[in-house]
Amino acid sequence: MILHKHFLADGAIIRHEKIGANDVYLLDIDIFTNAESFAAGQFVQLQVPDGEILLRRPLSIADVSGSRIVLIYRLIGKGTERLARAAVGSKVSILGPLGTGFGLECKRPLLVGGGLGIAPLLLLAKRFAGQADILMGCKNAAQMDWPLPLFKNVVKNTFITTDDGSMGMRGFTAEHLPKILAENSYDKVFVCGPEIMMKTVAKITAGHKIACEVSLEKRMACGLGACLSCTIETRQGRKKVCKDGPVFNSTEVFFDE
Amino acid sequence: MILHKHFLADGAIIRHEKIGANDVYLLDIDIFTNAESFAAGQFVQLQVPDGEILLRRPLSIADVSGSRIVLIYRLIGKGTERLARAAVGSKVSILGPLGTGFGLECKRPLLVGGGLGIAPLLLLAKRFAGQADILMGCKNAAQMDWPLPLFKNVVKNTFITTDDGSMGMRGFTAEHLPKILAENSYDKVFVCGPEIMMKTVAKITAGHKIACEVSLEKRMACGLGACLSCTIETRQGRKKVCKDGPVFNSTEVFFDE
Amino acid sequence: MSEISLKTELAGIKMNSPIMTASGTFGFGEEFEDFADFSTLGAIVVKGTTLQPRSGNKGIRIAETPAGMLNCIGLENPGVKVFIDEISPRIKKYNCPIIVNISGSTVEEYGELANMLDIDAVAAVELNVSCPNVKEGGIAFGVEPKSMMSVIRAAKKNTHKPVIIKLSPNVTDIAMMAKAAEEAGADAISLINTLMGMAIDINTWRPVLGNITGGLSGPAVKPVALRMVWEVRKAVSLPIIGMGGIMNAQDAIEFFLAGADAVAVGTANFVEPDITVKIYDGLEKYLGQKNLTDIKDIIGKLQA
Amino acid sequence: MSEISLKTELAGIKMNSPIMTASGTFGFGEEFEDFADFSTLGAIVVKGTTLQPRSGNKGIRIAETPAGMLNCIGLENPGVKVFIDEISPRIKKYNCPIIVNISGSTVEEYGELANMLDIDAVAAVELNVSCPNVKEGGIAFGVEPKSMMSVIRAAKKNTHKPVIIKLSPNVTDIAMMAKAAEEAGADAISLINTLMGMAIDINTWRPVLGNITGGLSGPAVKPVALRMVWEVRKAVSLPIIGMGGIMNAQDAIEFFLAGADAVAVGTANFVEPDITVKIYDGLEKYLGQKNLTDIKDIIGKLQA
Ligand SMILES: Cc1cc2nc3c(=O)[nH]c(=O)nc-3n(C[C@H](O)[C@H](O)[C@H](O)COP(=O)(O)OP(=O)(O)OC[C@H]3O[C@@H](n4cnc5c(N)ncnc54)[C@H](O)[C@@H]3O)c2cc1C
Ligand SMILES: Cc1cc2nc3c(=O)[nH]c(=O)nc-3n(C[C@H](O)[C@H](O)[C@H](O)COP(=O)(O)OP(=O)(O)OC[C@H]3O[C@@H](n4cnc5c(N)ncnc54)[C@H](O)[C@@H]3O)c2cc1C
Ligand SMILES: Cc1cc2nc3c(=O)[nH]c(=O)nc-3n(C[C@H](O)[C@H](O)[C@H](O)COP(=O)(O)O)c2cc1C
Ligand SMILES: Cc1cc2nc3c(=O)[nH]c(=O)nc-3n(C[C@H](O)[C@H](O)[C@H](O)COP(=O)(O)O)c2cc1C
Ligand code: FES
Ligand code: FES
Repeated sequence: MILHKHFLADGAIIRHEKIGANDVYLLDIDIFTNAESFAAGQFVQLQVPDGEILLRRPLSIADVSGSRIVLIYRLIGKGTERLARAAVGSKVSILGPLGTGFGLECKRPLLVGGGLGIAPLLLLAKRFAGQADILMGCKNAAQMDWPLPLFKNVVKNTFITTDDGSMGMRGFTAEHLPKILAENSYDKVFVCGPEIMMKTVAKITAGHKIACEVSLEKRMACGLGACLSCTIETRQGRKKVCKDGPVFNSTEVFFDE
Repeated sequence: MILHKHFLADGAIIRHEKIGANDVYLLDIDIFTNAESFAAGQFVQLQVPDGEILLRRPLSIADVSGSRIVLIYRLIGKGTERLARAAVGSKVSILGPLGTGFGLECKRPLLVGGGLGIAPLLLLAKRFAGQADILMGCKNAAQMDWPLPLFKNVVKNTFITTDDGSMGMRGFTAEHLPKILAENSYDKVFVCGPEIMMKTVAKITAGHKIACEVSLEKRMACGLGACLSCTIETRQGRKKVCKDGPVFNSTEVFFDE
Repeated sequence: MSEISLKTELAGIKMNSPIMTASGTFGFGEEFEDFADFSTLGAIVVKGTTLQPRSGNKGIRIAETPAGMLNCIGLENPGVKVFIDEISPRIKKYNCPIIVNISGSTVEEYGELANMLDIDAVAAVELNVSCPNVKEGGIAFGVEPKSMMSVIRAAKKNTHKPVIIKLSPNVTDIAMMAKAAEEAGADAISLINTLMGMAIDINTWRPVLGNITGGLSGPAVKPVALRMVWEVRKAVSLPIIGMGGIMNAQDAIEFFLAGADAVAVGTANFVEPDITVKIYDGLEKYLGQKNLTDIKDIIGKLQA
Repeated sequence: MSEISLKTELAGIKMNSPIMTASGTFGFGEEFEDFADFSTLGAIVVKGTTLQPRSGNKGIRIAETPAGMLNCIGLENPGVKVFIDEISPRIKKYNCPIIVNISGSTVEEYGELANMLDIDAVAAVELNVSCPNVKEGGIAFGVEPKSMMSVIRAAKKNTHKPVIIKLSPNVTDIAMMAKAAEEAGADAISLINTLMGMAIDINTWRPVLGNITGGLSGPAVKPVALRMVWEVRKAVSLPIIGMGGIMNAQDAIEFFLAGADAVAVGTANFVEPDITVKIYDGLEKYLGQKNLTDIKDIIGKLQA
């Protein structure tokens, strides 16, 4: 894993559009700094334009290309709603790259993503140069609108689950994971998604004795390890999600009940 | 003077551009309400877009046409700087028309304006259908860039002063007023500009026994007469600039020393 | 949906909704005639009224601050007589309870004001105790329990109307002040009044406000106000009128959950003069979404 | 222009500028290595330190509010021993005075902490008295003059370093607290700590913060902080470190004019990690524009 010095840049918005019917947006930003070496799993702290919003918002780096980074986000509240209005060509302050990325050492990786947790898996898939498989889950077929095209040529096999069975296998990703693990010889699983999903996947991979990394979310103020907003207890003591994570070994973290 | 019910409208910005080198902007807004009957001297409370700015900003109605109003403003601080970024086509909340306008009863009106105080005189000049003269003063010729074209065809005679003499007569408007009053038979003077200018003009017109109306500025919160931010003492007791003014008889007000 | 009810009763006052207007921010109601719907308002709390007319503070009276504003109006008002003789007959037509916010410079003045306002047109008096006690060195009545209690007792003794005490947030222990108010016989508690603040002009090196300091209101103070409502709710059983930075229905709901029986909208009236109507609609909608029918279903329901 | 000096001295500590960082918002300095220029900082005030390591509060620890934020970190820290043995040797290299913010749950703990921190690497201790006094029913030390004074005395008795008292704004009379601090022998006053506030989630009907209430900081509190600095300036002659919502040089200048001898930047570090450098540059520029050469030329110069 390469460690980067942090940058703070007034990025220029190159592309900004709704890519998912379910209020999912893609933001392509020129940060005027080489982004190629950013690790998959790292994130940025984005300052919502226009000044009303005080704190930065943490968003995963979904892709990089030269001096450009791609962020993919869903409208959640005030900050993301305001962000969605930012025009192409306007500026957005970006602090990054933050945290530690996924550990790439493995031969047969399986990526497991749910909802917006799928976003950081895009860069991860690219880092595995088409050698990874992905298992992704959403509520229904409609919500698969944005990840499907993005992952088309960057993974080997794609497994899809929808809660209502309207696309792929019916049910949650974790329900289908044991079978997928049994039928393939993965040596590492990378999960990003709702906490309950990561918790279940962690349990299953532990049972299968397969290495597993999870990417956690916690409310953040600084993103730099200074404010202690994002501390979690781990088997290795207290850790900061922003600095020691967001990626952790699944065996290291305690998932809340 | 016609009294209007107030409206509160999400106006649409039709035109918005810098019209003066010295950071003067023109904002043309469709308020979806007939604006033709708004009185010259009335103002609106404009909500600065984007949510960071809490209080509305008072701006004079500089012109009207159908359901459109024109505001002319100078960048002063946070609010006007933020306003200047509002894009054509975007929305801006307008509360108006507020206050009482100028009293039009007179035969030979002279309008006297300084700086941005010239703005409301534009609609006033139009109300006098080309029969008014105007005396306007700015620091230098450069600052005459925006009022000159605007007033070109709406007044009879134009007298110009600049502090440095780079255009028209050198000096302040008030210095040249006595001569102008002596050489013309005005029966009413309307002043809008810096307080010191209005004070001096009020003194001179009183000496000449000519009726004079001044338009005052005070910090405002509500604009509706409710919060009492804008109270002034007058010879007729306490008055609210937002509701009883901003136009007052010059003999009624006490100018601060 | 049509069964949703925002009607309530507070200290015996029947209200069409738990949405009131905060003193000093809604004039006498008339100023908002074009925007407010008086049938959706629980009560109009009018501008702070004193025995004698007051002209208020000189100089600049308001300053904008981040997500807030400072004011030092200085209790400008026409005096209680003008209110009773001229204003109250005019605003009767709104058919909305009128609560008069009163300020005195001595304990006796509060009694006298309460007595004069014990009239049909007035539903209750609200005691503003954020003003200086001239006999006691100019310290505000509301930051010290004893003087606050004498003010409440003086008012109670002189009126048949409910007496609402409006607490100052500029105190160490708001719960203790609320308990003192309850003990002194107050019928309801309003909180919060403004936080004392200041703004400085770095070009002139002078305070922005004519009175140097002023009262902070608006969204900036909401977290403090909510915390105080919650602390007071745990301390006393009196009805609470919560206020401080309420800008929309969501904010109002936070206050109800924290334990406010009614809310008052202040600074927001300056920003959106029709805000009380919007909050009314928003509350109805929220109750509908939650399958609730009565505003009382959410009051004090914070799980903490 | 090159003669402009921001150098200052506060309670005997020589500082390259009057710009400090507020405790809990700048980690131990290391986290900001990529953004701060330590030669422009007057001092680094490190995270609140306690005798034993503390894991802090459970659940959500921050919430954004209008122009502000609430936090209930709960004094998570590695304990004073780890600070002395591991952290302080690491951050020595910044060549910037290190002030340790300390918290105890008894008076004695403050004494012990002060004593342990009476070492070369530490320039001063800052007493955080916004934490509960466990022996006295959990009321914060800093809202009552007597317990605050004993804390100051305990610290003073146990160290040769300057003792800075950090005042809580959640009090009725900040000037009185400052006078008490002066009487007890404090060498300087920091203010303000956070205002107690609360946020509620209207979907879950639960407090947003794990600890229910939290401390409000950021631009929202600036008017209150400025007012308190000004009141304290009039009351005592101790040096004052002003803080609360400082986001830029203009804000810092307001605090200097009100009477702060130095300022501390808190929440702003989260928004713009290089903000202290920008404030330094902004102060130099401002002095230049005003044809002044020394930051002391503006301190306390408010004409009020
Ligand atoms: C390391 C990390 C990476 C993330 N990557 C992505 C991503 O790639 N795409 C994406 O859509 N979302 C991502 N999130 C979640 C994203 O940060 C939140 O959706 C966003 O902050 C919501 O802001 P808001 O103002 O719209 O919501 P509001 O609810 O109004 O925000 C209020 C506060 O809560 C915080 N908050 C709300 N939800 C979350 C959350 N899930 N995690 C952390 N803080 C939260 C906000 O930052 C803000 O401080 C990530 C979160 C973390 C911690
Ligand atoms: C009735 C009336 C009509 C006006 N008409 C015009 C006009 O047509 N064109 C124009 O350019 N300006 C006009 N002004 C002045 C204009 O309101 C201010 O320039 C503007 O509010 C500055 O806002 P800001 O946020 O940029 O400045 P800031 O200084 O950041 O504003 C801070 C606060 O002070 C208030 N304020 C600042 N300057 C003034 C002022 N001169 N008068 C009243 N409040 C002020 C602001 O409204 C705000 O509340 C008028 C003022 C009044 C009262
Ligand atoms: C301009 C202004 C004038 C006020 N006048 C009074 C008053 O006369 N009496 C009083 O008790 N409170 C007065 N207040 C305080 C408000 O009633 C209210 O308690 C406070 O503003 C907090 O609510 P808000 O944040 O919704 O404005 C005034 C507030 C403002 C902004
Ligand atoms: C996340 C966070 C943690 C803090 N931790 C401490 C602390 O440990 N000790 C302390 O005295 N103050 C602490 N504070 C208070 C700040 O030092 C400062 O007094 C306050 O935030 C006001 O300044 P600001 O508005 O610039 O942030 C903390 C503030 C924040 C936001
Ligand atoms: S967000 Fe500040 S320490 Fe993690
Ligand atoms: S601005 Fe509110 S009364 Fe004039």
